[in-house]
Amino acid sequence: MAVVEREKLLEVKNLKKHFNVGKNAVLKAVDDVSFDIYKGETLGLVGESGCGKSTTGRTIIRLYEATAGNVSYEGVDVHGKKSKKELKSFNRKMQMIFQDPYASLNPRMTIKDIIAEGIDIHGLAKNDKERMERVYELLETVGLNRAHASRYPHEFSGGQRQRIGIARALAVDPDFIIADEPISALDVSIQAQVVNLMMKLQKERGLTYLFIAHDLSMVKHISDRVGVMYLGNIVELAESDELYEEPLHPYTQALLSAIPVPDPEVERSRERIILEGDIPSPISPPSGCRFRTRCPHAMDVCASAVPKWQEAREGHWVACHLYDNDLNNENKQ
Amino acid sequence: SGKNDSDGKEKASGTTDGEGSKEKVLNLLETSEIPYLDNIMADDSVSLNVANNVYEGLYTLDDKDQPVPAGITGEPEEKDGGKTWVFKLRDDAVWSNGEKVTANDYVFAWRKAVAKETATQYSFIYQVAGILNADKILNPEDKMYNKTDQLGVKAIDDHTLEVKFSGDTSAKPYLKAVLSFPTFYPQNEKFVKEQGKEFALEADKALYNGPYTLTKWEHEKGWVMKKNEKYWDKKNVKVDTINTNVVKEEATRINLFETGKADRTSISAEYVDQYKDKKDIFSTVPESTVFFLRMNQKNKALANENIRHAIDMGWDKKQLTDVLLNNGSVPAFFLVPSKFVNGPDGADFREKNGDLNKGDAAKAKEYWEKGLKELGTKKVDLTLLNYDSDTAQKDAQFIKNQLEKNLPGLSLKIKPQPFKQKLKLEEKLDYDISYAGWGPDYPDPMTFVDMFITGGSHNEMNYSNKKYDELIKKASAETDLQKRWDMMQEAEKILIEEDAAISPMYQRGLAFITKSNIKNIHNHSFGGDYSYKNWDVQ
Amino acid sequence: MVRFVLKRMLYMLITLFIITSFTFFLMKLLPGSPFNNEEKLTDAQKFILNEKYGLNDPVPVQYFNYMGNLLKGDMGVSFQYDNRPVSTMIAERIGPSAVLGIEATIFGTIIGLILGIVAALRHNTAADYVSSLFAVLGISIPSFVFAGLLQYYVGVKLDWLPVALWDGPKYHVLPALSLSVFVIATVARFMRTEMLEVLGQDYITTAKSKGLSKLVVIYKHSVRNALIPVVTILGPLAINLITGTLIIEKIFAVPGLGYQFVGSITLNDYPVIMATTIFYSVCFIVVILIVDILYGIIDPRIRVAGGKG
Amino acid sequence: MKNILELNNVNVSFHTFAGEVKAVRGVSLHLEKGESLAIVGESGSGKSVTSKTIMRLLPEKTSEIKEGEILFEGRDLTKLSNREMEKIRGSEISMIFQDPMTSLNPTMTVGKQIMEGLRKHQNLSKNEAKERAINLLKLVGIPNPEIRIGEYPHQFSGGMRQRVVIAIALACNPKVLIADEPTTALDVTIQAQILDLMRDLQQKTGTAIILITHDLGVVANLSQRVAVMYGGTIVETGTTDEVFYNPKHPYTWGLLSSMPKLNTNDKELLAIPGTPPNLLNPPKGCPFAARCPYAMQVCVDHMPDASDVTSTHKAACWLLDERAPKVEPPEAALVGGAR
Amino acid sequence: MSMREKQLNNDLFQPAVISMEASEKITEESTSFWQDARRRLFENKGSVAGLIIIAVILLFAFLGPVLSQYGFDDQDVSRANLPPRIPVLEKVGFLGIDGVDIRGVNQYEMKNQKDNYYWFGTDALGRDQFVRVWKGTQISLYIAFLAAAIDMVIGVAYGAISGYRGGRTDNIMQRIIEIVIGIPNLIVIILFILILEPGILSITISLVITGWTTMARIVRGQILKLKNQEFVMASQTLGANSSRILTKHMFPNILGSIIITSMFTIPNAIFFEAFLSFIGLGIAPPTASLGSLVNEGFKSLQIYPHLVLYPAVIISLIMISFNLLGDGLRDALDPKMRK
Ligand SMILES: Nc1ncnc2c1ncn2[C@@H]1O[C@H](COP(=O)(O)OP(=O)(O)OP(=O)(O)O)[C@@H](O)[C@H]1O
Ligand SMILES: Nc1ncnc2c1ncn2[C@@H]1O[C@H](COP(=O)(O)OP(=O)(O)OP(=O)(O)O)[C@@H](O)[C@H]1O
Ligand SMILES: [Mg+2]
Ligand SMILES: [Mg+2]
Repeated sequence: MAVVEREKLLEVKNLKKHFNVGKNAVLKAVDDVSFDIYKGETLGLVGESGCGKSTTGRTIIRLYEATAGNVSYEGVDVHGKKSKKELKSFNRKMQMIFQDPYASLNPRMTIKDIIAEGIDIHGLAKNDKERMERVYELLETVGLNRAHASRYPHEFSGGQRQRIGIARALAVDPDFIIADEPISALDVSIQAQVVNLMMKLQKERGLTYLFIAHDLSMVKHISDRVGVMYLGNIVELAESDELYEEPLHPYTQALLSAIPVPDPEVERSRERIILEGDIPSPISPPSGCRFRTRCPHAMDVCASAVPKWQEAREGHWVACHLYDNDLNNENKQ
Repeated sequence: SGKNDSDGKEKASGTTDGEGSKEKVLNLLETSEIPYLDNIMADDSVSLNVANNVYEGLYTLDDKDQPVPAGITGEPEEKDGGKTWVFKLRDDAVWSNGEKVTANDYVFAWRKAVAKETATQYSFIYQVAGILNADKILNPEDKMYNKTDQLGVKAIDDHTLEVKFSGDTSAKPYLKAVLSFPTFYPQNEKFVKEQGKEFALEADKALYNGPYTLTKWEHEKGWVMKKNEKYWDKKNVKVDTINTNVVKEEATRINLFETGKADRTSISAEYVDQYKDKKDIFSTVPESTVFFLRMNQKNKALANENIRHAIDMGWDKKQLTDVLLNNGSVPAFFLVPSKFVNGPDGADFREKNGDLNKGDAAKAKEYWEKGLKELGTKKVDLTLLNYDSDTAQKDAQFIKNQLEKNLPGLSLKIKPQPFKQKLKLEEKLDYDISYAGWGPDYPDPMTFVDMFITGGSHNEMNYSNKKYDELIKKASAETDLQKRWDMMQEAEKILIEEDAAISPMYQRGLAFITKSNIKNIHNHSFGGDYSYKNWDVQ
Repeated sequence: MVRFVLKRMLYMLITLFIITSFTFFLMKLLPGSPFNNEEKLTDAQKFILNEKYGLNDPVPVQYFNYMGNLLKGDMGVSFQYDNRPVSTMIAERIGPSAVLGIEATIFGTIIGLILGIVAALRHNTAADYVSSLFAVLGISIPSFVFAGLLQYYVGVKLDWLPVALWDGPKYHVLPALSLSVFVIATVARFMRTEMLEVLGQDYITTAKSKGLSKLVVIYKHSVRNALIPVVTILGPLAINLITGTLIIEKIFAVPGLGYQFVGSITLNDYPVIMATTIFYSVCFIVVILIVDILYGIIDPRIRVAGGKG
Repeated sequence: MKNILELNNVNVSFHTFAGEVKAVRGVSLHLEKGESLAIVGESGSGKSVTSKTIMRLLPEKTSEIKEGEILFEGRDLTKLSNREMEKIRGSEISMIFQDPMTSLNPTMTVGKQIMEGLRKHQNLSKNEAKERAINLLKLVGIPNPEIRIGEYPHQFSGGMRQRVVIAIALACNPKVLIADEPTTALDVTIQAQILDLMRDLQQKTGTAIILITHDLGVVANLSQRVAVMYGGTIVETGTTDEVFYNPKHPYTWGLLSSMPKLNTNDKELLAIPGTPPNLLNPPKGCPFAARCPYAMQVCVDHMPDASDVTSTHKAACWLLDERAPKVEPPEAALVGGAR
Repeated sequence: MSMREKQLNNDLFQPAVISMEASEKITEESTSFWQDARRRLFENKGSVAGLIIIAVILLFAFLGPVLSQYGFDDQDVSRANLPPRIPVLEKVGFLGIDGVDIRGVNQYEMKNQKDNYYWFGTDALGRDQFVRVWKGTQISLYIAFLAAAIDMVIGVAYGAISGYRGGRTDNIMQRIIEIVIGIPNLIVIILFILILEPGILSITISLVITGWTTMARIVRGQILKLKNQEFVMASQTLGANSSRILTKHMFPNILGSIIITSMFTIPNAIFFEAFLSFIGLGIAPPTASLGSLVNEGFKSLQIYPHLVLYPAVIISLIMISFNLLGDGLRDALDPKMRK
């Protein structure tokens, strides 16, 4: 793949986020994660429920303090000390769409107030009229109509709510949006609406997305590059086509093989990699490679050494002993 | 034994025909637990009443409140011109453990009463009685402080007790009555020392020598007294068992009476209407307690005599007693209550002095306007410091309303305070008018009139009248009883009629409902309230 | 679990220490001396009395003396009731208060739960309204009125039960009943809300889908889960009842702690005030601990989060 | 009679403050012994209500079965008393609920929750029930069932909880199993395990399954027949192949088109524009008319009847009327390489 | 083909554009959350009933004393303890307001008051109970409102800070609450009343000083719950500061609980004041509150039941209506209840 030197927008380095849960128990929700996001691209992040996707997103946007590591946005450390003003401008540049369309809208606020919140906070409208104009405009942008403005969240369908969330994020004209499973709670036809909308906005406004989901087919559809997470780690990161065509990590392979295809014939004849066992607890993850307890290719070394995060092919990063240059040299050739 | 006692409680009151013998049972109520079973410590009506019935001293009061010999065989022999009295103790008086009551028991008890470690509030009664050196022993400033062996009391032998007084006993017509006070009762030295700190904390931790013994005492709940089988005069004790329960709520007491669980209870105005027509059970008893309004002369308006007169006259005392109190209380135009003590001439104190400063609203207004003029003002704002009880509140409201109506320009604010706080405010003279009361410590007008001498510990109203002070001082030392009596009467006149230093409110009466089969009830006007010895159940 | 409890104990001791100290100094601010009665005492008498009880010392010295004695387990003697040790006084009084409190709590809780459950199950029907009305009345009628009416009608007029006094089980009925009214009302209201919440949960549908009968679904699945918030309010409520309630004890002449405490405050009986406060606080803190442990028993999720030790 | 369960013209309404919500309107379905039927459709189209109606688990006071019959082995479930219904629930027909996190009682051990149904319906002793529960847990693939049986739901992961829910549903070998979005909350690898498990069970015990899901992939994987619901009605039903390869209803087309295809690289997905009908005031005609690109005047006022495409394939659309213009399904709705 | 279909006109089978908005009602003019809440409140029967009762009681509380010819402190012991007597209604015997006391004596005749009417009777000082009851109502309501208001300020602020700050602050603040609960409030109250001169204000303040803990704990719990809600996070990502989050997001969502909690504060306040009169620390006479009237009248329950009856009934009415109103308010604040 031709490497065009693209401009890095966001750089995540060795990010860790641990939660203290109960006595002396630490839940390592995100444990040493590094990746970059380039301007104008969509980076997909997949992985099963509870593997730390949302935590990663929330730590990036400063909702959580990072336990270790750093995140820099346009070269500026996100977690560093900031004046109120800097914080505000940062908040305008980076926005988030939340996972749960039901929980992410205040049930006691009307839609117009929800959408206008960013406008109010940043003083983007001079007067009430201008404010409402902006709200209507945003509503129309996300495919709702102005009649909806004075309704309450519960009066909307999930897809509509998710669009309200998008409108809210767009209200401050951000450059970068973290979309945390914006479609998981929706049914297929509505998922399509939302994804279309996001892609349209990206085209029009040059937005950059971190798109978190566990639905692999949808992620492939929207993302330029995709990262796969497992139990707090990123295990594989590549261009989406590359990843889907040639997954390297056994977990990615298993994931891809398990995606049900909406085609009865294909389904009938399909071979799946069934993973044995359950996801271990992030409070006491397995030693070495965290996936080894379920991995069909587990080796002795997997229990003792943490696999290195390395570029197995150009632009295709993976953390797995199978591709460890030092261990199996022939793989390199 | 506990079992019998609780059986006794279940029994209906009155007489029950047991096998052959009749048991007479009384069921009484009290409003509080016994704070002290130790007669020396007793300083409240419940303790004093119990002490009066389970212990016995030199004298006891009969049902005319006259002191009669009890622990002694007759009147004492007077020596030293009345400064020394020698008592012969009866030799059939025994403690409930069988030991005899000896003169030494008195000496021990009396010394204990004035000892610093004991610190009983009633130690002052030894000063009232004028026992030799009592005042010095009790004075922390004196050299003799706490030297209890210097007290003027001595055991000549087991049955002879010698008591020395500091002054002439003939100036103290009330002396024998004072000696009937529980603070003067004997205590068995050996037993007391044996029990140590535990003494008198439980029914079985005390020795009794009175007509009754305390057989069961459940704190805060009640107690049982049984006829003392070792009592020298037990043939005159009629009631066998007296059960007393502690019930603080009046409605409950009445409900207990109604259901036959109690034989007698006091009732307040609200209930008097309900019972006053039932002659066989309803009764009222006048007490020797007088209530009055203190007027603090530190207040500019109250320093004015006319204003004080006006306030005293400006309200209808009769309505207060008849409608509000409604319990046998009588309007007071005096300080020394009626039917309290008779003078040397045999006449009641009130007979001569009568009602003082009695007037009507019109006269009050006259005084008031005169006073206002003198003060050069049209308006007087005063507060009335009050008890926090419901009845006192009602009384205060009544007085407020009357005074404000009859004395134009007066505004009276009622300020009820918790008891301790009220006392403190009075002590600090931080009030205008306060609702106060006084009951006698001993059967003599002096217990009332010496309250208001200049600087007296009870004169918490900045009142001072030289003539008054003079009269009291002279009366205290006067051995001519008639003169003494006249001086006290004059003093009272000065206090009320001339100076209107206080505004007497009423002499308290108590209303009772009592089962009709209970006889010979008598309220003592001081000391323990009752001598159950005389009571009978038919 | 053990570590959790131990740690809580430590916290408790600190809390207790602060409460004790606070109360000590507050109490010293109460007006008047313990000995001042209508009988005015002379200065000499006051001095002697204060000397006897160590009240002539400066307050900080008194404080250290008190705390020192407390550590030795000596809570002093009452000023009001001769030299009676305060610890025995409390030990004697707590019996009736506790018995009544426990009876009232148990009875009130049972009836309250039933009312609450019925109201929730029959949501928006007559049964619901009747039970809610009862609950509101329970909160809105002063307990002394209720107690007085019970005493008069059941005790005097009908003569079914003893009017007052404390002499055996049948003497408990009326006071316990009067005390329980508030419990019933509170529990019923909370239970109703919680039950409505729980009945809307998915696992109730799951339980129904197993074919369990309505009754089983209610008592096995709903009640227990609705109980947590009820337990929270019930803890302090029970403590209030168990440590004695002035009004009911007064009306029914029950020799309990509530009246004694109020009395000790109005009479400035310092040692009794202190001892009762300490006793009350200990009860309170222990109950909070018990409630926390109960949470764990009722809800295993909390058990894990609370104490992994 | 081959049909173990048959719904005829079932109408269900909710009485709310706002008025009557006509959630299910004239649904007819049938389920044969041992077959598996998938119900798909938009959120809010009445799938869950239909399944709860069969179980008679709708809220008693606010819901009402207005019309229709539900025949289970010939007995009309709508006419049974609560008592009789309790006997059927859990033993003859059982149900798996959507959300494994909330459908287990957090304060009861997993074992007890499984045993409850067993003890009620099969009169097992405690020990027998426990043994059976352990077996069930083993069956649904939970390791160390002897220990896990005494644990509480929060000690299980989402996937395991869902398996527990399945174990509960299977406990009494029901004749019909209704699974309402059993895998929505799970990740694909676990979803795959559970689908395998269900298929296994079906083959072993001959249980008939009604599977409700959004995921057409899951449908393709597990079910023999499909019913497509929209706006409270069934708009199309047929065998899985028929519906996937020869869909007849524009809504089905929409559904199939909006799936992203792994093997194509279209930049825009084909979403169905607009919002579903308001069931408070459902349209007189075809509920999909307002969003249908092929709508005709007739669709507005007249509800289309279900017309047979084949003996097993029905669709309710005026386009199937001979008078209607012939319309081909859009390219994107064509699944796989079929046709 | 069915009859119905045959009757359909061929014209109907022409493609048509169907407006998407057809099924959507265009909503009313834009309203704010608070306007909506108010409207919902007035639509709720219970809360309207509650409001009306409160309004009537308030009206009487302020008009009652004016209506009567007597002042609340006009004493005349010659007319003491008269039972109630109301013109016209006195003819209706069973109502018991004919001036005849419970012993069957017409006290008005007895006491030469034949021409007078005391609607609620008179008390021991001959004061008109009607006026006193309504005056007392004023005071009780004032105490209730004041207590609720202060509780809302202190309790809510404390709970909100504790919950929102979390961590150590929370830990310390919670310990302080434990201590406050541990210190006997009677001591605190007595001290307060002594420091501040007895009166309504000192009663209220001392009451609240010790009584805010429940509110604080409830609010804290709610805030903790809300803090991690996604809508709060969303607001944070938009750059909202704490005060905005607290006022705009948290407050409207916890208002319901606050109201329900104050439904307990209000009776507590009223009864606490009554309890204070019970131990003699209540309001200074001749002023009376409902609580002190009940307390006083209670003693003569057996002879003069009217003295306790009326104030007790009014207290109960106030409580019931506050509860109705509270429930209504809670519902009104929940937009989901919207019609
Ligand atoms: N505030 C928190 N405190 C403690 N643990 C948390 C917290 N937030 C998340 N976790 C834990 O961190 C882990 C990762 O959670 P996260 O929400 O990031 O997962 P996810 O990949 O987004 O999952 P999903 O697909 O379900 O959204 C989980 O085990 C979760 O329980
Ligand atoms: N208890 C209820 N009261 C009122 N309306 C209800 C109730 N339950 C469901 N509905 C309504 O009935 C309709 C169908 O709901 P249902 O739950 O069956 O949808 P669904 O197809 O299962 O959707 P999803 O895929 O989101 O689960 C919806 O419009 C819903 O709002
Ligand atoms: Mg997430
Ligand atoms: Mg559903």
